[in-house]
Amino acid sequence: MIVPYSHVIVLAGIVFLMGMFCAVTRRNLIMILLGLEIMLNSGAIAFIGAALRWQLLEGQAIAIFILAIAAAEVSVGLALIVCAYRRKGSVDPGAYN
Amino acid sequence: MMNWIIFSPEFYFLLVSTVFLCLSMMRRIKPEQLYFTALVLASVGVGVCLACVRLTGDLFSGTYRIDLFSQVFKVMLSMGLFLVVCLCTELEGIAKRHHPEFYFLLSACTLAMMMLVSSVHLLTVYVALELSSYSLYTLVFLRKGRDRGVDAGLKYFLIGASASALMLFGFALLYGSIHVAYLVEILKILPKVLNRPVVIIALILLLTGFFFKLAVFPFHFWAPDVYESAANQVTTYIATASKVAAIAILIRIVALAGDGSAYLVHMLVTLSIVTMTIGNLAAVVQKDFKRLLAYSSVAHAGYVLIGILSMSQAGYSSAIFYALSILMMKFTCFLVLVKVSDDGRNLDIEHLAGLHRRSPILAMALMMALFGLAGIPPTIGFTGKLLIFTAAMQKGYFMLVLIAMINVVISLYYYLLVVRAAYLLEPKEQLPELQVPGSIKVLAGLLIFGMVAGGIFPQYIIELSRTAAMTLM
Amino acid sequence: MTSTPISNWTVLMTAVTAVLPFVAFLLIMVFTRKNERLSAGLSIGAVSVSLAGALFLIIQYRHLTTSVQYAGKWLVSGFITIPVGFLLDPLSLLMLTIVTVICFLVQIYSLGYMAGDRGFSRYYAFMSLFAWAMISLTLSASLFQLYVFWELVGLSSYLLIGFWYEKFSASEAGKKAFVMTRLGDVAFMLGLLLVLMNLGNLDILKLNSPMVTAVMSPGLITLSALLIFGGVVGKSAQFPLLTWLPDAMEGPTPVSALLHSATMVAAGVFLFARLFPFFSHSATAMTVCLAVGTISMLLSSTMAMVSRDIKQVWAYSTISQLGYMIMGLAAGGYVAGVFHLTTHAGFKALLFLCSGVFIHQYETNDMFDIGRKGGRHLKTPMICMVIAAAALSGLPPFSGFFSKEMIMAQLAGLGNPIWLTAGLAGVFLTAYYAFRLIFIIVFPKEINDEAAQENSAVHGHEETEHHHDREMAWPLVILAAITVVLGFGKKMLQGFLSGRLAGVEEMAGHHSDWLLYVSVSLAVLGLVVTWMEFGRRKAGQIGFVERIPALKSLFLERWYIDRMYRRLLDVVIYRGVSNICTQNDNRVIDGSIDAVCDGTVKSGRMISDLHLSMIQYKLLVMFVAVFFLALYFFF
Amino acid sequence: MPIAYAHFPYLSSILFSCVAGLLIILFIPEDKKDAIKWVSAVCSGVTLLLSAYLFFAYDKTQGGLQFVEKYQWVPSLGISYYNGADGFGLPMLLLTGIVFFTGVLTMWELETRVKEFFALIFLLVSGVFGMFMSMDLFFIFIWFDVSLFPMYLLIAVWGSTRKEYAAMKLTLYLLAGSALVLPAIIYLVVKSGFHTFDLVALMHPGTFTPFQQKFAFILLYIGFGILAGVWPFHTWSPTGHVAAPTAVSMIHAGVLMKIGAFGVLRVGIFLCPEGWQYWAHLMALLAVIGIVYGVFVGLSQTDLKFVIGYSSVSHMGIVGLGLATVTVEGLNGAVFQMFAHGVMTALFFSSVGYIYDRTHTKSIVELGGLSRTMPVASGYLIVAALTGIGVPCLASFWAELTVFISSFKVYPLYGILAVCALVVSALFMLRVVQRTCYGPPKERFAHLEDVSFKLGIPRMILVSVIVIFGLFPDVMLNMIQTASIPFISGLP
Repeated sequence: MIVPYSHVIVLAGIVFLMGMFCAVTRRNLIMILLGLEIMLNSGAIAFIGAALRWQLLEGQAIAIFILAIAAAEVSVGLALIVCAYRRKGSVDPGAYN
Repeated sequence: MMNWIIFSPEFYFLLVSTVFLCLSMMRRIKPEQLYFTALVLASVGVGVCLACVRLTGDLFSGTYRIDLFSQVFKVMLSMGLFLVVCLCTELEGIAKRHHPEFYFLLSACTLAMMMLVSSVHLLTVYVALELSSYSLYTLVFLRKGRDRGVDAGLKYFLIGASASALMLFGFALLYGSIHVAYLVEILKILPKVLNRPVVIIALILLLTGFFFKLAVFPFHFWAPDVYESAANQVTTYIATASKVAAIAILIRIVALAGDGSAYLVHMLVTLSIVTMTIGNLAAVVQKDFKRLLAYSSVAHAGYVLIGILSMSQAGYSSAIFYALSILMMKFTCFLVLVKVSDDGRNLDIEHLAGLHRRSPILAMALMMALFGLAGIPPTIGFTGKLLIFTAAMQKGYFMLVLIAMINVVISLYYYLLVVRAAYLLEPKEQLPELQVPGSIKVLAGLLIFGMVAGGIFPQYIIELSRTAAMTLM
Repeated sequence: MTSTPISNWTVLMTAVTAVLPFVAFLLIMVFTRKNERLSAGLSIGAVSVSLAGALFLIIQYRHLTTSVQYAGKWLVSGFITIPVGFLLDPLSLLMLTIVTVICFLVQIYSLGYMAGDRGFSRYYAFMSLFAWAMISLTLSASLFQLYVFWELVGLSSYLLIGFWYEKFSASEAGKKAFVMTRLGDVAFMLGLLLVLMNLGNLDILKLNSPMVTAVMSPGLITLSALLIFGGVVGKSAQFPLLTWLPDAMEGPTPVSALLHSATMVAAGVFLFARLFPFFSHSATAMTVCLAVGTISMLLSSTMAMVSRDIKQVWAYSTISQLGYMIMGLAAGGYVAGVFHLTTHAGFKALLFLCSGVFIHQYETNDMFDIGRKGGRHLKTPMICMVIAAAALSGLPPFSGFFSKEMIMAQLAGLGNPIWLTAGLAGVFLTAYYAFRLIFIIVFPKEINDEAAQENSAVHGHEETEHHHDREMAWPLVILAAITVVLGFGKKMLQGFLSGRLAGVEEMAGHHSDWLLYVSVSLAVLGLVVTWMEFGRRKAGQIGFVERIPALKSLFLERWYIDRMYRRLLDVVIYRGVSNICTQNDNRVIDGSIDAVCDGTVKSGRMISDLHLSMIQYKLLVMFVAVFFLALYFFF
Repeated sequence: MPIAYAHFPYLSSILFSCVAGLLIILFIPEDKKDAIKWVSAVCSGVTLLLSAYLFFAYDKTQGGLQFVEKYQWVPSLGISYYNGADGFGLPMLLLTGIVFFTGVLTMWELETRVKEFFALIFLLVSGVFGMFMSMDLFFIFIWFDVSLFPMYLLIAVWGSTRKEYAAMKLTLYLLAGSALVLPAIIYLVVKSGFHTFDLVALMHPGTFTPFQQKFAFILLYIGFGILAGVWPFHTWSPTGHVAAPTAVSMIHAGVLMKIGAFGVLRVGIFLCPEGWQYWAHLMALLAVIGIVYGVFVGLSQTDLKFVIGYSSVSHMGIVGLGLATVTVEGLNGAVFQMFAHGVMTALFFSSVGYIYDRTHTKSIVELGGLSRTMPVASGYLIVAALTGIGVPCLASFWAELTVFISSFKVYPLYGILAVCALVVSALFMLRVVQRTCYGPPKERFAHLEDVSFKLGIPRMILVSVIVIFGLFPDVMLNMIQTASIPFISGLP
């Protein structure tokens, strides 16, 4: 393993926190969704790192699944947001209380 | 060589969802026909699940396990679906053109939950969980008029997605630190490494996904809005079947920790206390019946957590028992709710006024269910609480039980407010007698009987849940 | 002093004597409330059987030297055994006879007095209840039993005082009587408990036996004796619980005659006499009793000097005579006290019954009114009343003279002359107030006399014929006869009583020569003073006390004792403790409960409002919570 | 696995007749009110007869638990359906029978929502009966709660003054009590290590350490004590009494409060004798405060039912004092007082209920002179008041006397205070009687009719019970002694 596992984890963690930060601070539904996607992807990175660490393919497989699921999630989420935008004309989360 | 017979419940529901998917593509299908189809299919589904209850086996390279535990929950889930479908005679909360989609999503969600309770691998857990969640997001969104459905759906989605992201990261950390993804193997390794920070952080993160499902603080924020804004039948489904599945998977996951560590227990105790206290306190001031039930669900999540955090066979079996009792009691409440608000609108507690005259049997069912939720004997709710508290007491968590009992007293207050509305208040204008079909009356009678019988003769259910919990250990 | 078992025949007789009135009570209450004649018949029948039984018993045991006891168990609860039984000894037999005789006479008298009253049946039922309780009280073998009937006697007193319940003052008086005697009873009960704890038994014979001193320390004996004496104070209306008795005169006059002069109030003295040997173990207790008796005697005599209400005067006089009895007993004169009790029962009942005739006739209690309306024309009651008043004043040869003289002799035997002085002063006062009343009625003021005389001569005579039935007349005559005769039975009675307590009596007697003259002359002095002020033709009918306003109001207001109680009750009990407790209940206990509930609801509202915040805050809370949960692990 | 029994299941029959009454009533149409009332009367009469039969059929020479019925119920948890009657339970069963029957008869004139009313009453009473006969902790708790929650509706629907507030307060208060009881019961069951809810098995000495006993006892004492009106947890009781309809007040004050005291006895004292002894002084203190406090607060009340409510607090204090003495006499007196007070308050409430129904007021300021217009009704009231004062030859006198004697022995100061409260109690009871029954008759009440014979039956029963047990207290005390003497002598 060229890159130590701990580095991967740190990376994943940083990405995760960035996603989290994005989801919490950006007052835009799309950006929140994006933040969540980033969080998911950090999970995928961590899985890949783990797979590398243990030399198991399981983690890789999970990462692929995660990509698929993230895609599904984005589609559902975007559909919801579009729907919501149509009705209220806003993507500001404050409008949806 | 896989034994596909044992997969038949899932197959069946896959079939059912396919049927509805096809139906949704057809035009001009009458809602009555749809309802009838759904009813038949759902009742057959209960039969299939019952038939498969004693089956055991592994599927998909051992990532999927059929055992008594999962099968018991599948029976509950299919029953939940069936009961919810029973309520769909007037599906006023959802636009007519969306009815087929509604049934499709419902059956798909049930399928996902069945898979969830059978999952024994991190991946399958994740996939099943996401599948069920997405169906539910969409179901919430289907509310006619979309006034509220959109808001609540968005919240549900955003919170759910964040929780699943947290969970996924937790999975990854766990996998990264102990290199196994099969729950069985995790069960072997995890108790030994419970004192490692990474493992603990991983556990906390991965539990969030299930806490979200069960609406445990602080992942419960969706519950009031979603309950309030979703169509009545959808709320029923979320409050019953989805809760059952959440309890099941939470038991599976927590059981991984073996006897647990002090820290884990502390965390769960804290969450449990905060959850039930917040749920009960917030419920006290609610005007909307569904919102009240949402907070009461939150509180019940806290109670269930007591059983689970006992981390003993008695604890898990009590949680299983409690899942069943929640299913029955919550469903009874929603049965009344759906029948009283026959035009699909939301129901304020005051709208229950005069129910005891408009439909005595529904009023009585409501009262029994509420007393059951409050844990008053001789209802199944009491027996469930007794089992949970006994399990916790065996571990010596006296204060926890005491706090839970105080919470029960608080909860009694708002349940009594509902009872008061049904039995004491008189409606402002004279309301006609409720037209309750005979079948619903029978159903209500059966539920009353079931709740009382479950409270007085719990022997069989207790045995069953014990055996089911045994398979986890 | 061993008790001998009694033959079954006697047991049966005693039981019948005691229980029959109760049966009558139940029958009247349950069945014959509507039928007045039957009710009266039942009651009188029962009491006459009791009378016969009492006479039979006293004749059978006239030569009794040892007590006769019969005891069975009524109630057993752990170490507490409450026996039921009879104790027949001279004292109880004597008291039994007094009670039954007067009960019988009063019930006969009531036939006339209560005729036409709406509550006629009820009256007889309560009378029977009283008879049962009183008879059983006298026969009690243990203090427990005595206490039980003691309370029951109080109950019937309450019921009878408040008999005319529509009058507010009557029901108020009943309540007052019950509560004040209860106050004494509580002390009594505590005394009983104290004795029970130490002696393990409340048998009267045990209590009276000398072995008590071996078991109980002197201090304990004094304490328990004083507590028991509390009961006596309450029941016999002694100082400081004396104010209920004058108020009790709100009841029908026969009731006053029976309960509040002759029998029930004498039960206190009876108890004192019952436990005389026990009391005599403690000199301190005896002195306290003596003081209480003396104070009561003097206080009530002064009160009687200014009252205009005929029954009130006799009520005060009852208190003072009971005071005399207690003085006599406390001075060590067992026979003297009991003898005075006996004679007093006769003449006081007579006084009340006579007054009853006047009250019935003229429908007023005011002695001046009675005088004006021509009271002296009712010959029989007037003569009887004079006889009784003479007996009360201690004039020879009436019964009161003998008994009072015995008490004086006893007082003279004490070291301290103050008691004798007080007693003699009492004699003067007694004669004064008794004859004040007589003279006011017999010699009314001239101004109204003519008209009233006309009025009553014409009008009254008819009514006299009508009302003044034989049943009201002949009890008077019988009682008057007893009053005249009884005094001469002194020796006999002395012998009968002191068969048991031979040693106690001998010390008295040698002072009697000079004392006799002093005492009688004081009584006569009182008579003369009264004659000067009220009797003679030019008399202003204003007593010497009434000329001093301060003294007059002091006496009229009963030395302000009543007012003090009233204030005490209002300020301490109602406005003080009761109010504090109620406020505490409402504000503190309920208030805190309500505050908890309100707090719950308020915090619920707050929490519920928190759930309305924007979605991103919720996400933030989620993340932060997870962060803290993780952080918690590292601590 | 049933454990064989050789006799007719009397105890279960009592329960059965309650449940049967409940079910029959549920299936009678709402508008057939007479039929409902007759069914109620018959079923409650059956329970009365059965309980009276058991009371007299009990073999006092043998003592102990009799008429035992035992079935395994949930073997995995150690729950069994275990009924039995002993010297403590039988008086209570008899009391329940009496109060239930007379309560049903008292409500004969009820016209609103008859069906629901009697159904709930039956539910409530089956809980009460069950509580008094059950020997299994699980069932004891179930019955305990079953007898509580119908109160909410009974008061809130059919009640009067501030009924909803009172109903809510009462229900929450009492269930807060049960919130302490349940943890304590579970605690004991778990700590015993026997895995059984069987009370008799758990009573085995040495099962619990002293600490466990002390700990559990105080919870049980407060939990059950709330229901028994222990000061300072009594405020629900007057409010509840005032609001409740007549029969409910009767059953409530007559029987339900006894459940609390009985729970302390049956569960607390039986299982934790050492805890009992440890806390006895506190119990005595609270009881005496209750006795004194109750009469003083009662003194300044103007609502008849408030007065009775506070007198109940005081009288239940006497029960508590008896229990606190840890003596045979104290237990005897306490149980006897429970019985006597039950009958007495039932009589009190039934006569007040009658007066309220006719005059539509409970305020003693407005009432007056009723002895003239309704002599019989006020007669019952007077008898009840006299019983409350503790007049001899009425049942409660003996009970109070026994308690006073034993408490005087153990706690002299408290004994004295309790005895002194008698004076105030007399003052306030007589004040009520005076203001209500005595005084000049009032014009507005002149036309009111007196208690008819039919309506008088329940009151007559109550009066005769009071008088009979007042004249022959030994009948009751002998019964109680069969349980109290062995229990006390078995104490460590």
